[in-house]
Amino acid sequence: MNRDRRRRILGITLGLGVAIAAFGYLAFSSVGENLVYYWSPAELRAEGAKATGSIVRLGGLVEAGSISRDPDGLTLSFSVTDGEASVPVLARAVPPAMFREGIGVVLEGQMGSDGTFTTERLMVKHDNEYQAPGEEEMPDMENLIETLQVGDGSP
Amino acid sequence: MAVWLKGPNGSGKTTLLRMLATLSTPSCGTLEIFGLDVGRQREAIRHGVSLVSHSLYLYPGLTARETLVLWGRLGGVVLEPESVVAALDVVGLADVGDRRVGGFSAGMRKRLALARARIESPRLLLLDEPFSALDDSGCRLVQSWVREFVEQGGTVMLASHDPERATPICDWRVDLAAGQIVGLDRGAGR
Amino acid sequence: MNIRKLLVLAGLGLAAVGTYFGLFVAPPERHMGDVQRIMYVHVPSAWIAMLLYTLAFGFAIALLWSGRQKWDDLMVGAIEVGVVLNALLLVQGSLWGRATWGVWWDWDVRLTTSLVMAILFAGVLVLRRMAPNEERRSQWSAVATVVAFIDVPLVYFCVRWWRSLHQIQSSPDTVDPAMVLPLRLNSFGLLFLALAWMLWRAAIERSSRRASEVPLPTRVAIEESAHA
Amino acid sequence: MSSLLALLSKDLLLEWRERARSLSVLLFAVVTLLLFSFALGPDVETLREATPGVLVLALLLSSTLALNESFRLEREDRALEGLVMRPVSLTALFYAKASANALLLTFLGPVVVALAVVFYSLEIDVATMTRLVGLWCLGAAGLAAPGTLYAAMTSRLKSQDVALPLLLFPLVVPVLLASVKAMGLVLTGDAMNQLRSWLTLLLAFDIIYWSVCGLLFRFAVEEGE
Repeated sequence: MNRDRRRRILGITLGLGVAIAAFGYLAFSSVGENLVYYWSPAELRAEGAKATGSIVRLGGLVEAGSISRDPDGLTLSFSVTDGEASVPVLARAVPPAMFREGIGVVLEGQMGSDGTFTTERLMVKHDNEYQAPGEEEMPDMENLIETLQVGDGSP
Repeated sequence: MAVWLKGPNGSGKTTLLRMLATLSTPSCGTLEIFGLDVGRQREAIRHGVSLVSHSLYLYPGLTARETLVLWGRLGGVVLEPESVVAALDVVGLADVGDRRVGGFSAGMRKRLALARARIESPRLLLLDEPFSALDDSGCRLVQSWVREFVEQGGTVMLASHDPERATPICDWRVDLAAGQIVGLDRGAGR
Repeated sequence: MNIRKLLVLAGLGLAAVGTYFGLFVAPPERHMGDVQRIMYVHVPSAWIAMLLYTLAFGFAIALLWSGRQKWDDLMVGAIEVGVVLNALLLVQGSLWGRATWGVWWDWDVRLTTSLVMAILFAGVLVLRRMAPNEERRSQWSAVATVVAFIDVPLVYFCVRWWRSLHQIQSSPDTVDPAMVLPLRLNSFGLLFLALAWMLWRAAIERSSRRASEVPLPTRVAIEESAHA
Repeated sequence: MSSLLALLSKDLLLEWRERARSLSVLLFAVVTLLLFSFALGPDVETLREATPGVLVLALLLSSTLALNESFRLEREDRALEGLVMRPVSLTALFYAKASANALLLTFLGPVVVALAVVFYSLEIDVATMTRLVGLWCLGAAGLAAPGTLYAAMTSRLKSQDVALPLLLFPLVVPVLLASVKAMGLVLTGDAMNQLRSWLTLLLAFDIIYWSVCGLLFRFAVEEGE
């Protein structure tokens, strides 16, 4: 009986050990760094022809001074950069309040053959920093409220 | 010794047998078999107990022979082909050893289950309605086998509604009613 | 005054102060503005939901190890409250996401695993209703809880493993000190409330279990005397 | 260990004897492929892009069928109770059953992948097909372990056909996700060397499920069965 018990405890330890080891490997090895959810502009460029045509995701920072709005207010063009490469983007989407120069964005759309990325789904990626505004940069509340009210047909 | 559990339907015969087989736990009190506690030392008890109940635990897709071989292997015993044939022969299934259990009649299935319980060589044999579904020769087989088993030092507990068949082979009779033992008697036959 | 009432009072107090600080004292976030204030409920919901699942996991292990029903009461309490907070978490996240990312929902890993987490633990509750008897019910729930718990570390780590839309965990270093205080107050407030709720739920479970254990004739007698 | 092999060979033998049933699982997987080709339209390009997802869904849907079946045999004449009485180690019982289920699903792999190549006019070579089948097998293993655990519980229920998918599907999301991604990379090319990472993730989850579910099985079926 004692032997049975010891064998059971051994089994439990072994099973748990294996499971925890597998989880630990996932958590602390570099596996995850490779599991890309979006491509950076450099990666998109490196893909070359393969990236054109199908729906892909592009992530990066909005390049300073590149934002220009179309007069009709529906189209937005800017460039996305990761420091290495930069991709011009044509977005037919209402940008969220946080959209501005230098912020991270994730775009879902297509790379055209002319090298322009067109998207209808524009997401702003926020980092894990939360800071109070500086002296003269109170957030633009009106713009924000407007954004929340505009339905843009996205699911 | 052999004990006959007697009582009307619903008096707790099957429940008692299942508790002895460690398949149900008593809702209160303690139960010890071979000096081992049913609640905690189930596995050790099961090594020494065999149960033939209403469900016969047979796979319809296996042949009679395969069933016995499988049960042997599960107990860590490799059965020689001859001993399998012998075991089937005792219960009168030698001719159909290579037929699938799915095609067996209720009586044949019962015989196979009995043969299987026998190769398990238990210390405590629990039989729930062993005579049901069996023909005359089958019943006589069970009777002689129970006596043989008892003489070799084993213990049998059987639940039955058939006094003619149960009385002659049992040393004790336990009367059950509504979950209580209402009578304990030397078997009339012995 | 019993411990549950104490927890509720402490929780309500902390949450009230925390909410006041969160809404009126803490500054709006530099880029997100007032929308960011949803963090003061969103982040505590996530923390406490995961904490409750972890507790449920612990109770499940204890149940399987000891076979005592009392762990089942606590386990079901932890899971139910956890699922409610998890659902709130998803709704709050969706609102916040619409305001900052620009979408209500996205099949991002963090969002997906959080949704899966809710479904898994809700599944445990579904399984409970299906179980044929009480002993099976507690054992099955414990088994399902342990398996479902595999998803919880995944929710936590996935933002580090994948490049996701959801930001990685913030720490006091990355959050303005003025925002840390309401966050902490609300977290403890919610923690106390959730614990009280869990204990209450466990007490109900225990009473109903005891009630079903009373033999039928006695129960009838009790019911009859109650009607008389 | 010896009882594990005895149980596994019993399961495989029964599977073989009841070929018609295993065949119905295969048929189900094939029908899934067909249904998706109807749903996604005649556009070959769309079908090609959806292939990894469709393959994994075919695996998932046919697995519930196979898993429900695998315990029906044990419940029919309460054979499971007989095994428990023998007594057979429940851990051995779990690993035998899970292996039998994984093997059955594995055998579907080559057929389903080959049919997908035909139906969806994939232009791939044998090496790619082999890799797809390999990924199918890893996915099958990841489904078989938790599937066997849950099927043991739900096989006692009248509503088992609903209960099993409801409980199992969310659980295996990591495995499904990793399989789909890895298959996609195999099919469309792996420009950034991500295949290895997804494979590691898939393997890690296979290992986690096989060990954790093995520990828990004894609580899912016990005495009184």
